Amino acid sequence: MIAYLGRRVIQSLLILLGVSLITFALLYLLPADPVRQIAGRSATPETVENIRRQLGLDQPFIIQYWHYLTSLLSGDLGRSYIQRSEVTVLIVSRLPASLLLMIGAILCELAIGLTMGLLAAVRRGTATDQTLMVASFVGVSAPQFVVGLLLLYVFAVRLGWFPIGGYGTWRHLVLPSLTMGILGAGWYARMMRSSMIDVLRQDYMRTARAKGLARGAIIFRHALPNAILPVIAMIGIDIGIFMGGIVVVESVFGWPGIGQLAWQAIQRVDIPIIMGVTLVSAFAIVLGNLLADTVAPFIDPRIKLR
Amino acid sequence: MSKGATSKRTGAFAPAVSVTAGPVLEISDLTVSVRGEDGERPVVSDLSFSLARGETLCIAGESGSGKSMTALAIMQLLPQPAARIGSGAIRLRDMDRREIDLAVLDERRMRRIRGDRIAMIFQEPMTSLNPVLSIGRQLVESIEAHTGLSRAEARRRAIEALKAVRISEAESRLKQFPHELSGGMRQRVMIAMALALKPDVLIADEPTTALDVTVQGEVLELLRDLQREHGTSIILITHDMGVVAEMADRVVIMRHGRMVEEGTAADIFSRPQADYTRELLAAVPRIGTGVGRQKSVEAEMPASVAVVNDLHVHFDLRGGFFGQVNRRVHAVEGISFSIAPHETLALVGESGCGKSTTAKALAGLVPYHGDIVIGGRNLAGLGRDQRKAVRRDVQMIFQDPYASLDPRMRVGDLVAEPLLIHGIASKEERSQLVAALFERVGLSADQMELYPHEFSGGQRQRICIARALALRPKLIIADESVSALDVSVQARVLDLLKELQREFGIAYLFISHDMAVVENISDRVAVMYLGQIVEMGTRDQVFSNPRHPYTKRLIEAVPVPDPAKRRPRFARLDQEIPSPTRNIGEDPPKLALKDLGNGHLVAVS
Amino acid sequence: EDAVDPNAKQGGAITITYKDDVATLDPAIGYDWQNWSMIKSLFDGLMDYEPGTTNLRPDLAESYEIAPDGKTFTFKLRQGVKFHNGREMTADDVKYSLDRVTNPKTQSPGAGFFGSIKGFDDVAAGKAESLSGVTVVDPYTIKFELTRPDATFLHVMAINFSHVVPKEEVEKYGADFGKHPVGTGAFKFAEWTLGQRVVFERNPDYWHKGLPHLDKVSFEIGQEPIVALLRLQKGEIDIPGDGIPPAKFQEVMADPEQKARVVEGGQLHTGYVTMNTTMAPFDNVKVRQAVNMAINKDRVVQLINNRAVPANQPLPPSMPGYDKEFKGYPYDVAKAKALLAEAGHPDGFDTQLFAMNTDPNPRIAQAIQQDLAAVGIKASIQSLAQANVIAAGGDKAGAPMIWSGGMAWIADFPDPSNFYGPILGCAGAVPGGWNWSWYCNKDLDAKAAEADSIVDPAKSGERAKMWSAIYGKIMEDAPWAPVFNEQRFTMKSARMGGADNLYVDPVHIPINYDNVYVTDVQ
Amino acid sequence: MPARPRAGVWRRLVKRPLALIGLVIVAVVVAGAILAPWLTGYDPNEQMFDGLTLEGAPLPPNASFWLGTDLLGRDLLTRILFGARTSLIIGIVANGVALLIGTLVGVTAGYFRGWIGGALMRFTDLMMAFPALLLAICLAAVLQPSLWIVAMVIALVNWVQTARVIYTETSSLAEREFIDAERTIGASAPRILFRHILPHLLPTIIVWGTLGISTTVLLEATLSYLGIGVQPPTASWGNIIFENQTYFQAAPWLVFFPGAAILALALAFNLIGDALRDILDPTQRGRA
Ligand SMILES: Nc1ncnc2c1ncn2[C@@H]1O[C@H](COP(=O)(O)OP(=O)(O)OP(=O)(O)O)[C@@H](O)[C@H]1O
Ligand SMILES: Nc1ncnc2c1ncn2[C@@H]1O[C@H](COP(=O)(O)OP(=O)(O)OP(=O)(O)O)[C@@H](O)[C@H]1O
Ligand SMILES: [Mg+2]
Ligand SMILES: [Mg+2]
Repeated sequence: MIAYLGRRVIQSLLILLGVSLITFALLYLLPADPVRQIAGRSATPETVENIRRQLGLDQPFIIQYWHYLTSLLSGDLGRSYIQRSEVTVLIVSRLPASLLLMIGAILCELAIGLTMGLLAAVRRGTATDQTLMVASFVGVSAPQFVVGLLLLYVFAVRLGWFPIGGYGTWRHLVLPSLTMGILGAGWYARMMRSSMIDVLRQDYMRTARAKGLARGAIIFRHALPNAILPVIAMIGIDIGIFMGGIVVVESVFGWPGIGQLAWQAIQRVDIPIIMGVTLVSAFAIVLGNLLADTVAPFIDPRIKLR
Repeated sequence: MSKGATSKRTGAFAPAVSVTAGPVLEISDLTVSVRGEDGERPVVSDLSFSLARGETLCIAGESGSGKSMTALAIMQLLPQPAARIGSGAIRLRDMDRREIDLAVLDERRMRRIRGDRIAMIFQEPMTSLNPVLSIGRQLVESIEAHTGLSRAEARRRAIEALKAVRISEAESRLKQFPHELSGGMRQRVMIAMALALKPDVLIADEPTTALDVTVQGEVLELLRDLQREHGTSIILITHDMGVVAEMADRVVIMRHGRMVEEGTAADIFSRPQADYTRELLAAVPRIGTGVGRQKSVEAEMPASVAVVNDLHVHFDLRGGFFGQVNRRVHAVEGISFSIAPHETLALVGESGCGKSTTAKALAGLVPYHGDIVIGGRNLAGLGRDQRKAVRRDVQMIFQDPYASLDPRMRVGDLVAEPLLIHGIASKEERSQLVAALFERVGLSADQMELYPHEFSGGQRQRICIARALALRPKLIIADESVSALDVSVQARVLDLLKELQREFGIAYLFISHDMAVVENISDRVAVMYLGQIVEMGTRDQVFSNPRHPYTKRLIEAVPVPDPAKRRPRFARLDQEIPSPTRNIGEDPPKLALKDLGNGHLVAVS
Repeated sequence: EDAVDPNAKQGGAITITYKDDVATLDPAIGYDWQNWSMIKSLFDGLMDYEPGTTNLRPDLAESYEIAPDGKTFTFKLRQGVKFHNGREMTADDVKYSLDRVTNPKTQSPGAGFFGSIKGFDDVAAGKAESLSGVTVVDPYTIKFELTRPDATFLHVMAINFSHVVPKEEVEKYGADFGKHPVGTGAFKFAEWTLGQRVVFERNPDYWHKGLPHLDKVSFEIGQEPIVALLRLQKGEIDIPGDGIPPAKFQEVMADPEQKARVVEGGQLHTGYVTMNTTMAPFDNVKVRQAVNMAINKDRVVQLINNRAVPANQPLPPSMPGYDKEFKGYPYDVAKAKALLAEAGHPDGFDTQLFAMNTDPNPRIAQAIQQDLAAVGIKASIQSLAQANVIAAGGDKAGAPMIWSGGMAWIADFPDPSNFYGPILGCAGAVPGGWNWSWYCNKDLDAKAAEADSIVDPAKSGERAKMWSAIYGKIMEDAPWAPVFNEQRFTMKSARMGGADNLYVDPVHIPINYDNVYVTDVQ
Repeated sequence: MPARPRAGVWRRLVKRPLALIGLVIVAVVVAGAILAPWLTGYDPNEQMFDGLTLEGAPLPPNASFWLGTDLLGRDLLTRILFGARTSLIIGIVANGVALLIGTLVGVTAGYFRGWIGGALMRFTDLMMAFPALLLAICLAAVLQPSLWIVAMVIALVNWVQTARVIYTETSSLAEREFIDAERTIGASAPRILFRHILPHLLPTIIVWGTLGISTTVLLEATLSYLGIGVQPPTASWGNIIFENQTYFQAAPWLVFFPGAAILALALAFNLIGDALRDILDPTQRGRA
């Protein structure tokens, strides 16, 4: 276990290294000059060069990357070019909001998706099943910004049940989480359904029935833990998809998370922030996968961590 | 037998008192049908039989004859929504002679019957237990489902049940998960689960088919013991006539969903009435009948087709911090043998002893150490192209003919493929050759256009044989090639193999765990245990004079298809077969073989 | 000191929303239109404008003196002005602040404004730490020596970059001073929840007695303009900082109650299309003139709900020097085609039009694109992030045409010169510069310098005329096609009080926080 | 006798009501895209004078503009029809390229273990760790967007899942007995790969292909929504919404119709893909 975790952590670090290198290279190639953004329109060429030198942006790529890496190791993500604050501070201050949104979204998609999938699998072939599956496809096929705007319009503007955007109470959280969750819920419903159907035709399910167990016990004790495994693995992958989704959802709902930070930074080539957010996201994804893989053996004892 | 449909149905709910001390279970005119693409089709028709208290009834018949469907119908566990009971009654009687018709019972009531009054064991012990729940949990929950016992009491009952099926250290086993147990153990857990509540009826659907002979013997023994203790009635479903002979009081023979014959075991075996029964019995391989089939080939022939010398195959297992190799499966641990033309060498042994691995090494599918010499050329020293050329002489037939044929190719192309690969013959010649091969193995040439799934198991195995023959090999490795087939089909395929050997002089390496089959076909026999050969000699030497205890056990364990010759109690193995997996650096001890004369080699420890 | 509104009520709190983050509140660095006026409320400079107007007046300075040669400015400071940390502000602080803003280490985007101060070049080059032209005469007197007469200098002393900061606080927070601003302004900084909220509190020790009226101003960040307006309609906020979103404009204007709460005013803004005068075919003045005639400005204005007026010259109408008589290029497709033919492009040509990718800029670009197509110019649109457009503009071979919207020139201070230097003068026509039309007319540079050396306030009319002439000349060369001048429409909650011009204050966008008040307090 | 592989896929597809709905929607969209120039009397990019009110507001659906006009006074229906071209091109090209890359990487890594496979899969892991949208945004910013660039960016972001799935499937196929059987008759690696493994992957590829189209169409829409997609005035469903989204209250048709179009097309491909998955699933074949 320890050995496994150790190995996975090293792998993850290598992945993060790769992510940082590729992102850094991409940003290096970006046809926009961050120094311009800093120096402002009244700057003289000397001032511009001066700033460029100060930021080390006159150095060759490899050196720049090396500097970035070495300061990264000491936990320093640099300073934002535009905001002039430490990127770490900026990200840390916005991370809770994004995490909250992500947790809300995961809860939404699990609650909606798993219930739908379970119901559809148990009622396989019936009208309920068909309806649920079409609904799940609608969820999967709906662009997030459309869903977001629609929810906002109906539940906040028209019905006034929830605040129109913003951050603070649980009521603020509902609509954004739902918007993010609906997409995943569709996938989960489908996965849960097929995985459940698969499990339901396993021999051991027949055994469980042959023992005369109650329906609830059969489904929840025997089928669910088996069926949920692929879903758990999905949650790890999901985090990556969420990281994209928050850019859109946060902007629709004015949610103060790192998605908005990233988006504003991209608009203004605030490279340290873009790097920081990418790394944090990649970290979250890697962590999510690691977590999913580590949890799996607790659900299915056949899985050995290797 | 009165068949007032209405009264029967009401009887299901209001227990009717019947005067006769009737059977526990009575099935009358049962029809089960399944819905398919082409409408509804009966898979069990007008089946009637009854099961007396304490009796063992065997249902035998070829694959697909509706045995399992019958069992599932009794349990009301028919695959939904495809299958349903068309008509008929399934009456279950308790001690007070109240009877219930299971065929019309609602799910809630049926649930109370299942597990409590009728229990069932399924064929696949590997998949019949829930992999994510500990066996303790699975045992306890079935006890709790039907009794008002507290968790602790249920646990005690569970431990008792495990002890009853002779599982050692029952208490600590409760915490184990199914995958941590061997197949035999799992099947015993299944039996414990089924018998924990002392049901009136136990239905065992092929409970031993997936198990090694030795383990099969133990499990059957156990079933008998338990029946004696509890007086349970057993319905035992099997296609193995040996098992039938061993266990049955009465026998029902089924074919195409109908009962062909019914009678006591003695009657069925000694005076079979139906043609089909006779056919079935004739096809059963029996130990002892192989003797004298042909004279055993004497000693070693000068020009061997294949010589294997000190063959080792290891599989490295990774673990540890950097995923380095830290454990190793010693699948094959220094075996040597040779095969002469016209000769059949059988490799026998229990599951996991390394038979398939040996075959794969010979076929070039796994890396190995040691020497494999084919047609006088050592494979180790050859380049890629030469090796490919030499390998032509060795072909393989696998256990599962369906799995070993690409399901997306026409069988004609599949048989032609080896010719194509080795650039033999032009296109027209090829198709003629393939047609000839098809005819040779007993298929018609116009079947070349079909896909594998359009054939029966036996036909598919013929296709595999044709494919193996295409390159005119000197050696064919047959890895459990007939194990998956019905007895009658099996017999025909074995005949074909023998014919081909006579005709082309092919040598066989015949791998099987079925001692009866082996005795039937082999000239020489090698017995493998834990990756090593423990005994090797001519068929006669090994079968009539087994010297190694393990060989003896193997032979003893084979059920004899004759109720008159039931074996005495089968000696139980005290422990599980040890694992071939070891830590790096710990090599297993090497067995030395001693020649008892005439090439009869036996391991001495 | 100007009088305090006698009707004003004291106390209360208001809420303002913004979509984008407030980057920093460091006056040396902040250069976004959100933080521009926020900084003005936290800090003060030597000069300021009368609320709601573009009239200069002394602020931290009590009075000033300009030497006849226009190269020496001496300011007398107000006494007893305290920083929010309680210390009194003195001339040393003024000098420190200017040294700081011009020091390249500060990386101030406004350093260039101080180019006329003696010693600037040394500081900018990192050769000196201190501006030699700034002298502390005594704690309440400071003297500036310039290298050339600079008529805009008083304006420069009013822009945020010259606001006075306390050294000890800057040193305490270092680079994070912008997140912990301490100034002398009407409000003091109270709270900042990154990405969510910034709160200002009334500065009880503000030197201008009676100001500010409000106890608290909260800025809520990250709110879509449309959401902000919905919240305003529900009475949750007081000012939507990003204005009335186009989608809501008509709805608002159609409702008399809401319309009454909208204040309209001019803005020191011009939206224009630059044409790269060094790049064929825009190196031909006829082509540039043709483009000027091809654009249907009325249509563009209609697209943005008539919230602008068509422009015919670089300066916006409320700017001194704006030439009311100037007719500019008429919308005339036939003439445009003729000019193109004369220039050797009877069938037009292919080119690119860059625009920033936030609404409504891509739409405006498309309208312009259609107009150009009508005269045969096939412009493909490059709708990019702001930074990318700026980069393309600063590259001589980068962008043939740029629609300036979103990055457009909103004046730093209300002076005609502000529209020239970096964006039309030779100084900006360098790689990475902001003169995206790469227009460099040495004559005009000289004329501009001449105009800016007229320092005497009495001669400001004459100076404005000179500037009018300069821009008239520019329009002859047509490096730009001015399209429109945006009008400001600020909407407020019903409880907001104060003169209308405080809500369209030309230098305080969206509103002048110091002078407005709410009516629902006792 | 069950149907032969692939034979009758079409027949079985049209027998399923949901798949049929999907096919019809796709057919309508394809027809609309192809016939776009002839279906309405308008040019997609023509900003009509009578397409806006005097205050510059778009027109709601009416007799001459069936779906109304957009903020520039263009006919929305025409734009949606032409936008279908963009969305389909993106869906097919971007997704096709992604599928190609994913399949190549997955098959290679799955069949050839050892360092090639290892390296490829590590690279796939790496790509998985990128937040897809962020990567797309960065790429789209680096490479100035055009239709084809956007397609390539989407492809570069989207191949990863396919690679993963194909990898898993190939590795399990490589373990199948018939592959061993092929080796014993001396079949070479390319032969096994192309003749025996690839045909088995086909259903997966087809299914992922159809499902991928919807993901791709959505991703393009999102990129366009963020203003970094296909360049104006080229219509794409995403940028129609992007341009008009703030009007979702004042002019809901501007968001509703293109939104519905995206939803319908994505839904259609999902439905078809799902049905194909059932039909092509080898374990389903020959079953009732
Ligand atoms: N789920 C199902 N759906 C449709 N038909 C089925 C299903 N299960 C079994 N059948 C069909 O029912 C018939 C009887 O099958 P059954 O399983 O009872 O045979 P069996 O005698 O148990 O054979 P075996 O020895 O192979 O287990 C077969 O023709 C089989 O194809
Ligand atoms: N690829 C592999 N990696 C690791 N271990 C393996 C591998 N293949 C086989 N083994 C192990 O090697 C041993 C011998 O396996 P083999 O398949 O040769 O047994 P067998 O005698 O053919 O058994 P069966 O009768 O079940 O087919 C077993 O313990 C098996 O688990
Ligand atoms: Mg069966
Ligand atoms: Mg084997």
